[in-house]
Amino acid sequence: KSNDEYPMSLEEYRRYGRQMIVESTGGVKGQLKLKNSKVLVIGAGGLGSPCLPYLAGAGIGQIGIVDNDIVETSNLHRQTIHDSTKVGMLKCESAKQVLNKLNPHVNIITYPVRLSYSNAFDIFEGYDYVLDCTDTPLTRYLVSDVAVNLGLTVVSASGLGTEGQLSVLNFKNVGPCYRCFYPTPPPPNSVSSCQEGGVIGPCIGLVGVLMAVETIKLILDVYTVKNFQPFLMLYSGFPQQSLRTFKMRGRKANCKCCGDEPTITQNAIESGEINYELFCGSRNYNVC
Amino acid sequence: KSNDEYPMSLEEYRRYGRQMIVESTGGVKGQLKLKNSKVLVIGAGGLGSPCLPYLAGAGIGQIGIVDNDIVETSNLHRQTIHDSTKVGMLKCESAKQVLNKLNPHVNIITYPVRLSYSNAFDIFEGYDYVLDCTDTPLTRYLVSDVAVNLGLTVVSASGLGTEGQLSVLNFKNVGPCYRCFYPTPPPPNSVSSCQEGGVIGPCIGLVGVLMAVETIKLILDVYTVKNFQPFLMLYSGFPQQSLRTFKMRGRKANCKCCGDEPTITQNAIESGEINYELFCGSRNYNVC
Amino acid sequence: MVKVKVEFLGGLDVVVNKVRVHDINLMVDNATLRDLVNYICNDMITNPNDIEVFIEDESIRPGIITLINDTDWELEGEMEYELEDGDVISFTSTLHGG
Amino acid sequence: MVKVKVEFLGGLDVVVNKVRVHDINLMVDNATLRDLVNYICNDMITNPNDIEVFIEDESIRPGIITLINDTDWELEGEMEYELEDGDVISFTSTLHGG
Ligand SMILES: [Zn+2]
Ligand SMILES: [Zn+2]
Repeated sequence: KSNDEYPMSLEEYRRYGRQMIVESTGGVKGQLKLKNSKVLVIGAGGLGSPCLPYLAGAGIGQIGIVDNDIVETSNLHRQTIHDSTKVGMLKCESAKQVLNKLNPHVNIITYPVRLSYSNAFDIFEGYDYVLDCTDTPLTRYLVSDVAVNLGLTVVSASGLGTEGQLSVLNFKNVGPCYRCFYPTPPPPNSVSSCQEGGVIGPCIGLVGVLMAVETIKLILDVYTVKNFQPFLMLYSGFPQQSLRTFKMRGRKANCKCCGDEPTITQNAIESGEINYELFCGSRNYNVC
Repeated sequence: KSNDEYPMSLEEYRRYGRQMIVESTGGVKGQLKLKNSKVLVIGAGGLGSPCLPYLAGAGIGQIGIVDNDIVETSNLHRQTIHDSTKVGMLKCESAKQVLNKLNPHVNIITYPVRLSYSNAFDIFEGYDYVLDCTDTPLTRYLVSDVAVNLGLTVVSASGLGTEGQLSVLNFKNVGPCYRCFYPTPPPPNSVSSCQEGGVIGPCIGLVGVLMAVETIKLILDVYTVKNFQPFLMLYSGFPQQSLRTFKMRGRKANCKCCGDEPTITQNAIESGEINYELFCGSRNYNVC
Repeated sequence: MVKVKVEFLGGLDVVVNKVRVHDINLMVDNATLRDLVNYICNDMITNPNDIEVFIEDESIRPGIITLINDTDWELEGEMEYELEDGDVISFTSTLHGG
Repeated sequence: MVKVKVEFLGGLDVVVNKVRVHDINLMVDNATLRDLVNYICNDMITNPNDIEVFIEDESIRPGIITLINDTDWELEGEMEYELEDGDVISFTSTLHGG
C-alpha cells in the first residue's frame, strides 16, 4: 500500500490534502512525520475527548489510550467523544470505536489499566510522545518521572471550573520536568479534582484542543532545542476568554528526576521505592 | 417529566451536576436557562464540529443545524464530528445522529438547505442565538443582516491555516453588527477560503470551542448591556499559541443595517433587493 | 524618529516576505499612521503587485482590520493617529474559512 | 510606596473574597515580594484559616506558581525581588482536573 516511492496511498493524499497545503506543516514530509509518530494519551476524559479526534484526524500513525474508567452519564457534558449509548463501557474502548471510524489509517491501541509504577515503563516504551490528560498529582509525578527516564517529551495539561493549564515537559531531554516546577507536592487537602470542583465542558475541552496543537507542533519540529523556551499556559474561560503564556524556569540541576544526580531512576520507580501514594497523601483521587 | 416544582428529571441532574456546581453557571437557574434556549448553528464543518457537541452536552434545549453539504474524506482531518462511514451523507444529518446519541434531552433540528435571502428569515425565526460557522463573506453579511432584523445576537467566527477570529455581533441589539465592522466588502479575489488555503484541524477546532464557551456565557447572562464591550478575538496556533482580544468600535449610527436609518430591512432582503451575489462578487465560494 | 512594532496577521504577512512582526524606525517628525502606511507601501512591500492587497483607494483595503495597541483604529483617529514610541500597529485580514 | 497589580488565579481567589485582580498600594520603602506576601496575609486574606492555603513554612505553598510580570519568580529573585510601580504579581494554584 505504501513504499518509499509512494509513501502514502491516494486515499491518504485526499484525506490529508487540506492540512498538507498549510505551509507550516511541511507538506508530504510533515505528513510522513505524523504518520511515523506514536503518541500515548493517558486519560480519555475531559482533555482526551477533544484531543484524540484531532490527533487521529491529522494522521498520527499510532495512538495509545490508557484509561481503566467506564463511561458515566455525568461525564457526558464534557467528555463528548463518548455518548449515552456507551454508558458502562470502558472509556478507552469507547474512544477507540470513534477513532477507528474517523480514520482507519491510524492504529489505536488501548490499555484498560490504571497507570502505576509497575506498568508504566512497559506501556510507555515505544512511544514518541506522552500526553498527560489525567487528574491527580500522583499520576502527574509518575507520568513525568517515567517519561524523563525513557527520554520522552510530555504534553501535560489540566483544567477545573472555567480554567486550564498546559506545559511541555522534558522537551527533548533538555526542558524542565514536572518535578522541576513542583519539587514538593501540594498538601493533599489543597487539591481539588473535577470530581468535586465542577467543570464547564468546552473550557476543559479547549485545553484538550490546545494539547492537540502542541503535539502536532512537536511532531512537525516547530519547536527545536534552540528555540524552545519553558512555558506554562493559563486559559481562563470566564468572564473573558484569555490565554496567557508564562515564561518558566529551565531544567534544574538539583532536580531529583532530571537533574545531575537523579535518585528517581527506573529501578527506584519499578521497585516501589518511590512511594507515590505516600508522597502525595492518602486522599482518594478519582480520574474524571 | 418536568414541571415547575421539579424543573428537571433526575437523569438531567445527574448529567449536568458537574457543570451546575461551577459557581459561574448559576446552578439550577443557569441550567434552566440553557434548557430553555434555542441556538441555530449555520455550518457543520470545521467550526461546527467541536462546537455542536459542547452545546448539546451542556443541555441547550434546541439546536438547529443548517448545512446542505455532504461529508467528504477530505473534511475528516478537521470536521471530526463526522467519520469515514458517513462519507456521502448530509453533514447536518451526520451531526444530528452524533448529538442525539450524546444527549437525548436536546431537540436537534436539521435544515439541509443552502442559506439564502429567501429562506433565512423562516429558519432564524424562533431561535435565541445564531452561530455563524460558515465560510464565505456573502453568507456572513446575510447571517448578520437577518439576525439584526430579527433582534438576535450572533457568535461569528472563522479560521484559516493556523489562525482564527471570533466576535459577538448585534449583542442584545446594542452591539455592532458585521456591517459596522465591514461596511465595504473585500474585493473577491482577496478572499481565501479553506477550499484552497488549507487549515490545521485543531486550530480551526479551537475556534469552534471558543464559540461554544461564548454561547454558554451569553445564555448564562455573563455578558450584560452594561458590561459588554465590542471585541474581536484573534487566535494563532503557530509558532506559539496565542489568543488576543482587540477592543473594537461600537454600533455605528450610519450602519446600513443596524444604524439609525437602515436600508437593509427584512423586506429589502426577502425581495431580493439586496443582491448578495453581486455585492460580494461572482467568485464561487464553497462551504467547507 | 519614532520606533514602532508592526504586525501583519491573518495571512497578511504574504505581502512582507512572510515575516509577521517588524520593528520599524520611522524617520519622520510627528509621524502619523499615514506615514507608516506610506512607508509600508514604499519600503516594505517588495512586490508592487501586492500593494493592492493592502491598499485600496488610498486607504487600507476593505476586509483588513487595523489596530493601534490592540484597539480598533476607528477609536484612535485612523490615518491621523500620531505614532508614539513603543506603539504596536497590527493589520489583520479577515478570515472566512469555517 | 509602590503600586502593583495582584492576581489570584486557578481558583486561588477563594482566599480573597473571590476577587481575582487587586490594585495594591504598598506603603513600604524598597518593598520586596516578601513585603507584598506579608501584606496579603495580614490585610487581604479575611479568614485566618485560609492563610495555610497560601503559605506553608513561611514561603508560598507548594503547588502555587508565583509570577512576576508573567515570568516565573525563580527567574526574578523570588521573595527578594524588589517591586516596581506597575508590576503584575500573579499567584496561580496548579490545577489537576482532566
Ligand atoms: Zn526535573
Ligand atoms: Zn451595523
